[in-house]
Amino acid sequence: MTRQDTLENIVRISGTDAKKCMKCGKCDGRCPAYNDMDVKPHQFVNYVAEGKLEKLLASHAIWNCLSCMACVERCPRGVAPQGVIEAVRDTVIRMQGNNGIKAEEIPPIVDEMIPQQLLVSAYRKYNK
Amino acid sequence: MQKIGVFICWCGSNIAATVDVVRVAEEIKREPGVVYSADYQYMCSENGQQLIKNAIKEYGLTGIVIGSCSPRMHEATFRKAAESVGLNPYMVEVANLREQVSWIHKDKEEATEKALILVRTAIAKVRLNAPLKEGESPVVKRALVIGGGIAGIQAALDIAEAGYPVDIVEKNATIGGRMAQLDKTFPTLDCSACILTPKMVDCAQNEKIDILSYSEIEEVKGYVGNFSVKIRKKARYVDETKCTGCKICMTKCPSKKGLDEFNMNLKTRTAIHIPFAQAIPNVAVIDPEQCLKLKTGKCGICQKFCGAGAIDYTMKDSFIERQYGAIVVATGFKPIDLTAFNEYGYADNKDVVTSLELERLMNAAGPTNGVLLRPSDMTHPKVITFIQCVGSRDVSGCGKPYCSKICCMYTAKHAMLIREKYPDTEVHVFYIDVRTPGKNYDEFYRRAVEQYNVDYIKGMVGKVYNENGKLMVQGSDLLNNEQIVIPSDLVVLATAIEPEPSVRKIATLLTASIDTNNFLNESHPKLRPVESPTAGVYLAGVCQGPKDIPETVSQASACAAKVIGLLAKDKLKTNPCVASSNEMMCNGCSQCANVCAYGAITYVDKEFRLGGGKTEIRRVASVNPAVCQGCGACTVTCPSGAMDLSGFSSKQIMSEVEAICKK
Amino acid sequence: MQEVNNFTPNIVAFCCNWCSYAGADLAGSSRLSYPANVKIIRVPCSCRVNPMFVLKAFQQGADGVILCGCHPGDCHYVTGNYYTRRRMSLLFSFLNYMGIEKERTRVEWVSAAEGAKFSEVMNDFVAKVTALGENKRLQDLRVKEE
Amino acid sequence: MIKINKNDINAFFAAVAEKMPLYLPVKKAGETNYGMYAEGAEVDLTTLKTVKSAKDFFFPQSETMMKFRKEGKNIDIIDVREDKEPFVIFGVRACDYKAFSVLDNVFLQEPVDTFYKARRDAAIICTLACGRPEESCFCKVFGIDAADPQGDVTCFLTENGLMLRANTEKGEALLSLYNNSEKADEKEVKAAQDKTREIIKKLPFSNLDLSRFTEENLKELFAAEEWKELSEACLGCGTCTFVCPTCQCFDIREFKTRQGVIRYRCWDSCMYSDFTQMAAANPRTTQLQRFRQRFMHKLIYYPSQYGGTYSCVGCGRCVNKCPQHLNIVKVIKKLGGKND
Amino acid sequence: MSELEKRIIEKAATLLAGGEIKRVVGWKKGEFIHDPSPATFETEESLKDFIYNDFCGANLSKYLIDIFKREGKTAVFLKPCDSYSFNQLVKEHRIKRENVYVVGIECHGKLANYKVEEKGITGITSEAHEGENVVFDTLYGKVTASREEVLLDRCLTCKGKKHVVADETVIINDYEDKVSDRFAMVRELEAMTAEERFAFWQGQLSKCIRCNACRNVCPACSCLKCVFDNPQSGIAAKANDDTFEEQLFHVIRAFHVSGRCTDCGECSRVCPQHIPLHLLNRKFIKDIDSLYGEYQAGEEAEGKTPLTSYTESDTEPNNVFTVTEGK
Repeated sequence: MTRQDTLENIVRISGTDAKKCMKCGKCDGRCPAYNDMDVKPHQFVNYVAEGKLEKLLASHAIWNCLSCMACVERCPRGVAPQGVIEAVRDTVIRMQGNNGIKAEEIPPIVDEMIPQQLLVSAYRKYNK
Repeated sequence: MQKIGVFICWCGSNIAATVDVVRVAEEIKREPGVVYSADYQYMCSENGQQLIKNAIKEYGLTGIVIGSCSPRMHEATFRKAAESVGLNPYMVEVANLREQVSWIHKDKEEATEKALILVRTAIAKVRLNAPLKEGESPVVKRALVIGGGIAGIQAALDIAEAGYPVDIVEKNATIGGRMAQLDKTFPTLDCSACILTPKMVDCAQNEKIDILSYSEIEEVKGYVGNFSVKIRKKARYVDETKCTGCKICMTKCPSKKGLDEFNMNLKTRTAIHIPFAQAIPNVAVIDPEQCLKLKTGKCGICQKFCGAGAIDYTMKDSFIERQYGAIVVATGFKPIDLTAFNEYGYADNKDVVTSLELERLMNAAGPTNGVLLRPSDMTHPKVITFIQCVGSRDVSGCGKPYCSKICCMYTAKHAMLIREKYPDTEVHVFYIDVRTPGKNYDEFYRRAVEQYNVDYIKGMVGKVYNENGKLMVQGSDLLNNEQIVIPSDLVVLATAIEPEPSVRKIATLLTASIDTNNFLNESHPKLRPVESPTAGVYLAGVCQGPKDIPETVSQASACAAKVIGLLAKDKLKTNPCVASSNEMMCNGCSQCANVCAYGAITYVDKEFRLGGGKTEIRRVASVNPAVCQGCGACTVTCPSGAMDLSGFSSKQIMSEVEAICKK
Repeated sequence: MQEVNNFTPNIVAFCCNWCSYAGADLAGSSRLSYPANVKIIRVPCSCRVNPMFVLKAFQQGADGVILCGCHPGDCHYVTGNYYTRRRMSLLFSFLNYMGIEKERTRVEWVSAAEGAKFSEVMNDFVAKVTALGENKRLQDLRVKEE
Repeated sequence: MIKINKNDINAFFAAVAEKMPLYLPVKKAGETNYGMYAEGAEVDLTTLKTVKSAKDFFFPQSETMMKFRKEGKNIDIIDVREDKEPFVIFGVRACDYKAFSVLDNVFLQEPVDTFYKARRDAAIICTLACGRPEESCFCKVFGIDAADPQGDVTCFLTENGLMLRANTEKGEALLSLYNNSEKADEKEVKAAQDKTREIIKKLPFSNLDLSRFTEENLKELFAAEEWKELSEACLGCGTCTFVCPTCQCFDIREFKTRQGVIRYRCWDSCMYSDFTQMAAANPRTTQLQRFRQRFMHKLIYYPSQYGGTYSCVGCGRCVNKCPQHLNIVKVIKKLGGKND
Repeated sequence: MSELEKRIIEKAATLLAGGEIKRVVGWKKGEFIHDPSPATFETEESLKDFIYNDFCGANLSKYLIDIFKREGKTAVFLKPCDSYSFNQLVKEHRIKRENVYVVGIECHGKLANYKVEEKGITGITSEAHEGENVVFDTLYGKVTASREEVLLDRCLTCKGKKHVVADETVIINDYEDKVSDRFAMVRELEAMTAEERFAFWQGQLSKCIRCNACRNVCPACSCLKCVFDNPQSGIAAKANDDTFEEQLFHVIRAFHVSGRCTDCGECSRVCPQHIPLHLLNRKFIKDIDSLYGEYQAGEEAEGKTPLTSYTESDTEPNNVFTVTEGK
């Protein structure tokens, strides 16, 4: 995959049009994991808009994001910063190769009380 | 059979250099119906026009075609010339031989051929032209202003000044509108009431102005110059002609728990009340939802104490019907509902207030008598945080996609006033962008920053939560790339504004078009910004788009100028190129009315003769030529072809098509 | 080897009085040329153009029909071109469904300031229709008689 | 009488088509109508009724009568009439063949319609006997023998092949174009005819009573109450008239061309609200009047003008094609029934 | 006589006996059971000729345009799909709703006479639906045909068994709505090349004899004076000369009814040449659905049609093909 393909892929997965961002910073204002992030939520959007793929891939913040969706929920422009983070995370994981949890390993470790969304995001995060 | 004259203009060398004008004039002579054809250097000149006039007279021409520059240029000139010698001006067609031929083609043969086709096309059309006469309709010399805020007041005053009677219909008990609620105004910081109330008084005293307060528009019929409007005067339960405004009733009324709308519900009021001290008319009104007498039948104290005998509990809504020549819509705005923005804790914390509420909190006539105290515990707030763009520029569906335009300036004003009056107060402002175009506006904002040390933070607030009595404002600081939490005593939300909701109904009554945000549409965004597409309806203030007081006042005066211009005419000339329905073919299906942007089409039940002495009543469309603007949308919607447009009839256009296709 | 196309199509252009006709005038006063086989019919608004006119043009042997109007939202008559847009969308799609080449029909929004655009659009349209050749499918054969 | 084997029928058509245009029932887009014989055409001799009748050959749905050419202020009139080359119509059923004579009465009487006559003279007509008449057929009522139609050549289609009998010189000449035929077995033809006649006897409409449709009864029938009920559902479309082999009304219209005007005539239908449109209007203002006109014309006005020949041949096309199932049979039954 | 037919005739009798209803619009027996005609019945006695069977395909809505004007109230029997046409006519003010009493009646698909004939089924004396088949009693014995083969095209893609307007209904069996894709053929055409499509329509429309049956039966084509009959319209034409049909008549007709056509399928039912005219209207319906949102004409008796409304973000005409070509 070329650099351009990777970028386009991130845009596609994120489902977000970065050009819609009006740089208000509301995503940052709401983010509970903000202080741990080296790249801030609004920067993810900005990097996509500016095509700074390397900065995206190198970010550590993709592992800090809680996928709480607060930034998505509150964005006045219908932009999804978390969507971008998720997309970058996916891309990084895919680049690492096939080392995820196997389907049959899942049932014993699932706590039925855990919200589905958290589960999915945890898998994505910790299955490397 | 038409006798057609053709006049080919050289336009100096503009046309003649590329088009063989002599050949065109010569060949066109052979066209059926053409009895005269000539070419001349400048048809639009005095001599050229004389040539046309002479030919019309000499040959008894019934229609003329001018091959010249664009009709947008000289059509009117040639029409006038024709009219001056008795030929109907609508029997003139122009073939555009300059802009569409000589200026864009180089090859003379090709250009001449095209010129011939264009002239033949114009002949084909003019053969089917019919003389048209501009209609006339009388003008009722009275104006209606809907809404008694600063826009309505200004428009009414200006119209009255020119000598025309004006009615202001205001749905509240007093005129004054939003501006009456404000404390100070930017960028001069003069007191709002000080500049508004004299104008309100002027209105009351001007004998040309009739203020119909506590009234609403019920029905509108008619069209430009001739509106007939039914107005509902809501039951006030106080006789306006008798009440002296002494306010004794207010001191005696036992029902004191009503929310005071004028003070943004930050205070209570009695059931019988005068909205505020300088209200116009200075007459009490009873809130029927609150009044014990009206609700339970027991009480009647105010009536007992009213020396003027003005109280009448049996009062009913009444209706008046008046005729107007023009209508100004000035219905104003309201702040949006904030329930969708619970992240700012507006519903849960008394100390999170909107900017309009802050105006009241700072106003000398407000609930705190002008001392800035926070609503929860009536203490003086030490840290105040402003949040900008609450609900503005929001496409997520919670707010409004547009910029509310006034918030940047009033927030700077608030910040400055607070720092001025209470220098020990810390003021923070979260902003996305600061927009201050306007005379002395940016200077004003810079003063807040430079002189008053207001802390402007580029970033947005994510949430506001209450922690031990402090409002914790968590937001981003984009310039420092950090997340900050400001423990505040008072949070002020620069709430987006939206058109007053009642404008929807008014727009429907007036058949004035409205956009997706409920702002009324103007006729042209640049060139006709104060006119509604519906003729005779004008727009002032925020009902047309967000704007501040100076802009509102200018627009109101502009409206007044337009209204005066209209009322000054005794008769209105109407464009004769309007739609009309052939009743013998009309199905009455209503499709045409659905696409008419002007509400020019109505339906009438008409009796038609059938064969054998029988008659039949059918529903048919009827176009009001005074209202129709002649776009033709209806003509295409009509499947039977009953609807046609004078001057651009289907047959005319099709004959043009045929002429072009002949090559 | 490229075939030389000597065919000159006949194009009918409907222009609204307020924007596109003025745009055409501006193209003229700016000396921005476009082929002579484009002939303009002035209508008050693009919404005056009845699909019957379009079909009539094709029936009479026009090779392409183009409608020009104010940009959506700028209509002199407020909403006229919104209706045009729907009508022509459906008509064009339908003609395509009947097997008529879709390049023969077009709608363009040209403002009074867009003389250059008017000229570009016409040049492009004429080029596309020229490439298609004569309108055989919608023409009434009687029209040409010999 | 000659016989052409089943497998050779196409060869026969090809031989004829080589010499002159040959028209015969052809299936196109699912429907059988007369069409020109050509390589690959789907010839359909089994379908009993083409949708449109054979009258089109002499009286086409629209035909140019003259042209006007405009040149400046001059107008030239161009005569478009020309000599018609001979052509063959194959597969005309007895009813349609009879219909030609109904049309002849109208078009060939003085003044002769030269457009019609030119075509009529040029045509060589090969009729085809019906093998299996249908429920909607009632030609017998008008004295037509579906098993033995006339024409220049009469054809019979049997299981073994096509039998052809020349009735005229033109017919002889036509058959001589093909020389790969054998002699036909007359018995076989006779058997087929008997079978057909047997079927006809049993058809539901074969015994309609026309005796009341006479000139004497004109006024009474015209005033009959039943028309209201009969015409009630009529849509005023022209289906019945356009599929009818005997309807002969036309309108004259003009069409603008690049050079001038074409004047043409085209079928009209008395069912249309603008039929016989005059300065004021159609004199028949209601659909009842228009409906009545059509059937009164077929059953009374025409016969009284042309020696008792009805202007209906019982082909049954209107019975099949009327969208709302109105037809002449219902009229005959309803109004003729008064005789009893 | 089927149970349903009996109940309907009883209903008609009750309505006429009630006094308020002056006439009932239904179907009248012809010479056979397969040739019923629309008719009005004013007396209980006249109901002896009333018929309701699977050959009663005619949509009675359009007759109401004239009949509703007669004195007194009129009752009409409407099949589910007819009720859409009725509603659309009410919407266009062509019928006064209050003058008509609507009885919604059961329908389980109507038969196409020509399809039955093509299968060689003649001498029919009675017919009945049996599952996926139709069984005919004929003079020559019992014949069974699959519904697919003998139903009208429109019934193969039934819109549903719901009446959008009815003062009461006569329904015995609740048939399940058969879900089928009514745009399948439109899609098939869309998938062809322009040349193929042109050839298809050329083949079909060249059969047209301009009898106007499609127009005159169409509830949406209810103009007092059709543009094609009006010499003033500039496109009047009577004959099917040359290629006129596909150029003007059928295109204009389809355009004029677009957004108003309820897809009742009468045009295709009545065409003497069996041209699939409904495919023209369905193209408009499909495009409207995909461009401007699902819309069923006649569903509501009020409101604007897709062509008399707009949104600011509608598709541009030049881009429309990507959406409507179904690719």
